[in-house]
Amino acid sequence: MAKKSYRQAINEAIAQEMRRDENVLVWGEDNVGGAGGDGEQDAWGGVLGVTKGLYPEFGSERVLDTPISESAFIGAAVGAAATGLRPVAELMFVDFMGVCFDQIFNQAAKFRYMFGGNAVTPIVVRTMYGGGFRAASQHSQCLYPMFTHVPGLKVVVPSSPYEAKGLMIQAIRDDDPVMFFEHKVMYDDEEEVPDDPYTIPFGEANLTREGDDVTIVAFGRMVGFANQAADTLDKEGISCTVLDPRTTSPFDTETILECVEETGRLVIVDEANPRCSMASDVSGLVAQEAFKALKAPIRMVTPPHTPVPFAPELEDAYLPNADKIVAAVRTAMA
Amino acid sequence: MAKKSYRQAINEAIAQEMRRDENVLVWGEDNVGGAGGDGEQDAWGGVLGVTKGLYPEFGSERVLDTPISESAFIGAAVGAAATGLRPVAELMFVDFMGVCFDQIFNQAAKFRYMFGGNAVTPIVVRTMYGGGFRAASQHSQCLYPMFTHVPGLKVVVPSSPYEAKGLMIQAIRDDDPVMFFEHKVMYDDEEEVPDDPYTIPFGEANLTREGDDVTIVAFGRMVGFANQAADTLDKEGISCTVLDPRTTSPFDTETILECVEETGRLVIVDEANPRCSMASDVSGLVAQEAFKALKAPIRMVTPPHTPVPFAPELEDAYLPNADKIVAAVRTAMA
Amino acid sequence: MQFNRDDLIKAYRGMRTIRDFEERVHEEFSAGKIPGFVHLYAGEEASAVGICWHLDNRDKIASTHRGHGHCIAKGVDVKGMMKEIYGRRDGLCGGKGGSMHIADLSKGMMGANGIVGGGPPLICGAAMTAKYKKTGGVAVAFVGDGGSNQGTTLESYNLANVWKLPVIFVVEDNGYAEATSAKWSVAGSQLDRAKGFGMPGVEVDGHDFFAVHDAAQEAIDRARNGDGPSLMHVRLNRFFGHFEGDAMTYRGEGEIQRVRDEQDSLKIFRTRVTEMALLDHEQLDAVDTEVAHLIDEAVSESESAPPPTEADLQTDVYVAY
Amino acid sequence: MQFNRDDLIKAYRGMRTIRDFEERVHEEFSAGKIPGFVHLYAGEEASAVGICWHLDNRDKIASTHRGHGHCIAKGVDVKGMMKEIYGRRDGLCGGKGGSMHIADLSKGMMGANGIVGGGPPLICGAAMTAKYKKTGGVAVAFVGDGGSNQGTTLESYNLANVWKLPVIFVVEDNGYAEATSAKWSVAGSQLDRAKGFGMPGVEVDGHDFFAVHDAAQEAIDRARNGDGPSLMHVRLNRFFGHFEGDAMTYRGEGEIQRVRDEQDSLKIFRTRVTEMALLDHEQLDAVDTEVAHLIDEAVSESESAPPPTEADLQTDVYVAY
Ligand SMILES: Cc1ncc(C[n+]2csc(CCOP(=O)(O)OP(=O)(O)O)c2C)c(N)n1
Ligand SMILES: Cc1ncc(C[n+]2csc(CCOP(=O)(O)OP(=O)(O)O)c2C)c(N)n1
Ligand SMILES: [Mg+2]
Ligand SMILES: [Mg+2]
Repeated sequence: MAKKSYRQAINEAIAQEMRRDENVLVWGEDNVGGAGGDGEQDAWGGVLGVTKGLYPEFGSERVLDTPISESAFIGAAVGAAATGLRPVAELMFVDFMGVCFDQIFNQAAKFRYMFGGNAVTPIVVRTMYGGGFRAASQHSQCLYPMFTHVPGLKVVVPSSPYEAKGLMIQAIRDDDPVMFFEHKVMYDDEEEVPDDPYTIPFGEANLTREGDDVTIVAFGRMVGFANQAADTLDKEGISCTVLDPRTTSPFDTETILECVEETGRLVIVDEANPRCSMASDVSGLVAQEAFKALKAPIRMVTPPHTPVPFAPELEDAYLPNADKIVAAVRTAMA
Repeated sequence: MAKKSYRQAINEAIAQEMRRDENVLVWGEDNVGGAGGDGEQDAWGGVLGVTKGLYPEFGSERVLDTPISESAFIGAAVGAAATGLRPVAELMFVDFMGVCFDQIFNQAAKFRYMFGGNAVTPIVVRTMYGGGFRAASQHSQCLYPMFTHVPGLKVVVPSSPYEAKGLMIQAIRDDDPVMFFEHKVMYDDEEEVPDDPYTIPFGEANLTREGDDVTIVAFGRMVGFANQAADTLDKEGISCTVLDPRTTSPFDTETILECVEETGRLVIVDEANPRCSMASDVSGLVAQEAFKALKAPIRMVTPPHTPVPFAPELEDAYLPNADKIVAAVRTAMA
Repeated sequence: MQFNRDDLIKAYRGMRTIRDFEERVHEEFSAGKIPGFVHLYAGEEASAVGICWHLDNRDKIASTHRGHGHCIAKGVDVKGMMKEIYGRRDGLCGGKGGSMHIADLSKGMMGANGIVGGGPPLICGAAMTAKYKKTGGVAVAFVGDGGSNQGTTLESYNLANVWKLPVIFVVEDNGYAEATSAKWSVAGSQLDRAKGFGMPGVEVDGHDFFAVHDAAQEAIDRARNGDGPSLMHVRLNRFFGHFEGDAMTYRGEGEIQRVRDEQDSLKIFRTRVTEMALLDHEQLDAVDTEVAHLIDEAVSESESAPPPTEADLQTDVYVAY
Repeated sequence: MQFNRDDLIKAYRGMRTIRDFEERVHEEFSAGKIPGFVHLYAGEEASAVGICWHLDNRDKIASTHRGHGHCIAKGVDVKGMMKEIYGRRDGLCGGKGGSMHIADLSKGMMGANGIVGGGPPLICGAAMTAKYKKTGGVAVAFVGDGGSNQGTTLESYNLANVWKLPVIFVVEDNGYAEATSAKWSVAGSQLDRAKGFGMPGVEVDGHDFFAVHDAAQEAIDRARNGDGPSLMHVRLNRFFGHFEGDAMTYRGEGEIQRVRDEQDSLKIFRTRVTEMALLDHEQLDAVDTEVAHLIDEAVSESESAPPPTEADLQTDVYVAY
């Protein structure tokens, strides 16, 4: 089994699905890169190269650039999905949701319900999220809590290359609209990823580590930090369960509740802003459903209620990291 | 003191602030109603009549209709606010946020931070929310959790005419961007409202009722239901504290924690969808900060994770009401 | 083109069905029998019928909040629509959608839309499906004069042209967006905008079925032939308020009466075909009777149809969750 | 108009400052000293300088992700900018914004913008403030060719016209949006679009300071006189990649070299004013030296300036909370 990057894993998943199903099309700003120009076509393959190579293989009918008009081309993906295609559309940065959110949350998400079950809208919206790139307030947000709030959407937050491939294939085969969150800092992360296609089901959390004392629930890039923190804590004799829910919607409440029943302590690590977030969502779940098992207050590790700052010193202070998780676990144990 | 409706209270607050400060301008779709046509001007005064009468008094320089282009005119309000006006702009239904959210969450909300404290953006966005009008999935949503998630925004959810007037005057005088949520079903609700201008500070919860057994935190229209429920429960010997936080951002965590310390039980009533909501937000707060005081699992009363249905029978089943609150309190007491 | 007698009857029946449907919904709404926000299409019938005349099930349309006419013209079941507007369990959308969300994808009707400007992006996608799958289908986005100012609509003009999609953008200009006059809210002109985005545009009298029909033919043929999108600016009037309950004081003195007298597409059609001796009044009256009966049935069946139950509340959110 | 010698020097200095600033940021970025996403304006100088020439502090501009040139032309402090790009505590935005969010409201510079199409709505608001307060001010929205397809931009065209606002929309068309060719992505034309929304438009060679200056004069006078918005389509080129790190393989063979040789606004300016014997090379060289010194200082001060500290993280979110 070869090592592949998060970028490669996603690219491979899309390519394999495109080979399998001719109804899978890909579009977004510069997803080819160079359309209609005098230079190289496929010059970019997406701003960070995730779709590179799809155009040469699948051609201009299936891999398309778009003008800058997110409402129109994300909406077009929704309309195409409702009429028989399975588009994988790219919202370059999730921060740009503000110019096209309607097509996602009022159209794609609600068709099936509003139309009484008579619509199927199998769109995947790929989007970059997260901090650490020094990309400042409008290119570093997480925002998946907003999408998780919306009934009708599925929300995927893969934490590693292996996860990304399996979840992307599932996303493309899934019949509901899926928001697929790719952490921009993880594109070069590598791990072993099978060459053959495989799916990872939605709504099944991944136990990346089992322990007795504390359950850590972490999302996306935070899963890696949680595991690092668990290593450190292990040396202090604190044994952690680390849970990667993989998808925030659907959400594997069962596994979380089971783990909390066992450990009695909970730390949640969410890179999104703290208010009405997954950190609070998980807290609410546990405070309602596993209250009696709790031995200590729930701890949340999140950024503060501020936009994402530019300066590296500030952004580092802003983001959760392994040290902050370690500190939170110690508090939970105290 | 005269009885005034929620609609009148908001209208009066705006009119009084317009008299006080010539920099307050009002605009939105049909906020005059009839602009440029051959018939009556001020024919509508907003789709449900909230701004009616402002145009005759303040004229076409200060009260404006807009073309249907929410990004442009909400954005114009943001730009006007950043250059010295205090616009009160209307996003007719909050469900339309999807076509203009960028100007709110990436521009207005972030200017001050991104610009290092060198911007002041005193915009008020008035918007209708909530169910009960048989207005179906795209005209009945709450969505305030999404705005609450965003650092830089203030979010106001007034629960009665008195509250609406004082909070609107505060919103207009406030130097930060404010989202002002008006529940469409409450416009005809009446109560005594002082004629003179007054402000209600943000971030100070209102204790509408004090009790010993359970704290009920409720938002907007749900406050009335919570008080009804408390009446019923009183007869059963269950005594409730009912808290109206008034603003979800800033948020009066202190009062909530104090009440929970006293009662040891918490029920949260939120008309918004359940995931990453204010219901989960308050749960998270309490599970982290007042955990030891809790004698029972937290209970949340919210709609299910579905869009808002059209048929009256379904919408009634969907929405929280006094009976559902009573049931949740009983469970919390059991 | 020259219509045969059956065609003429069919066209008239389409318009009459819409008119009667809307007049009846107006009555029932006023009587308190229909809940929610309801926007009536009466007065605009020739547009929907003249355009959808050329469409079959391969072809898709995206509609607006004022969607009943488009649905009927596209062949959506009238009784299923009425039941939906009443919020009944066997309404087209199970009572979950209501007037603003009627859809029938099997008929190529992609939904009314509660969001002004919601349809044009969707229709670009439907057109992409047709183009990619080479179905020969076209896609029609209806927007109002108000919706023609929405960014989503304008972006779609560009995307449809850049991607050379088989789209027809139909701006149904009834002179108002709610209470706002189109003369005031639409800077420039619809046809100049079409040109601005590199596509042909045509203005047409929306009270004249034949004019709409012919203009649509050209636009739709162009799209079907792979020559890309175009725009129709259809001028017409609505007979009722923006939504039910609107007193319409923003309209000029006597405007409604004038419109009803002089710009009633059904009257105009009737006069034309009878003067040309293509049909006689009796034939048209027979259609009126037939349609009146259908609408009566639709209403009485809707009144007695059962509402959804609480068990329906949480179904249809996802295909699988 | 006829420029006096000081004017010519001032124009040249403006363009030279932008050029040097950008070339230096390019170098320092390549050396790993500058973090984040950086988009350089080199090659487009004549546009910013020619337009902002006519503006004072009453007048507002809204910029794009490619904002350095607009800032400098609008009189924003060059050292404060450089420090901001370095993420320093005494940068213009305290290090919180960086290259994509430089703003100086006191100078009427309402911000670079990370969102394509973010600026035009804002500028409508700034224009409304000027109009309502009768300051005599105008408001300029810069967008790229790519940004000219964004719905927010197109909506703003309409709003500015309907409200008769003193706005100038400047489409800086450098032929590319990232890697996408404007020839492909912009259906129709910028001038036809202006007409579509009922406003005058003018196309201008964006490498020619004098041409830009004159066209801007007319548009800005019109706005100041209360005659409403207009659009300038400025054709120009960027010398560097879309952002720092872009290899530009999407550009045609030799394109960059050709552009640098033939369409360098600084060279064109220098040739023009020396051939007309308005200035001599020494005078221009002196400006070069002066500017080089300024940029050197800006960089060395930025390098040694302290970064923000953790205590700064949670300030400046609200005026009061
Ligand atoms: C994004 C959005 N903004 C505003 C509204 C409220 N609204 C519903 S219909 C309407 C007027 C639409 O006018 P037009 O497009 O001319 O269509 P008409 O009603 O005349 O058929 C408005 C403003 C909405 N539904 N969606
Ligand atoms: C809403 C939004 N979509 C996409 C982007 C990503 N993006 C940044 S700059 C750019 C290209 C802009 O092209 P153009 O407007 O021509 O400006 P130029 O870069 O050529 O100056 C894109 C797609 C963005 N920042 N915002
Ligand atoms: Mg209209
Ligand atoms: Mg460009």
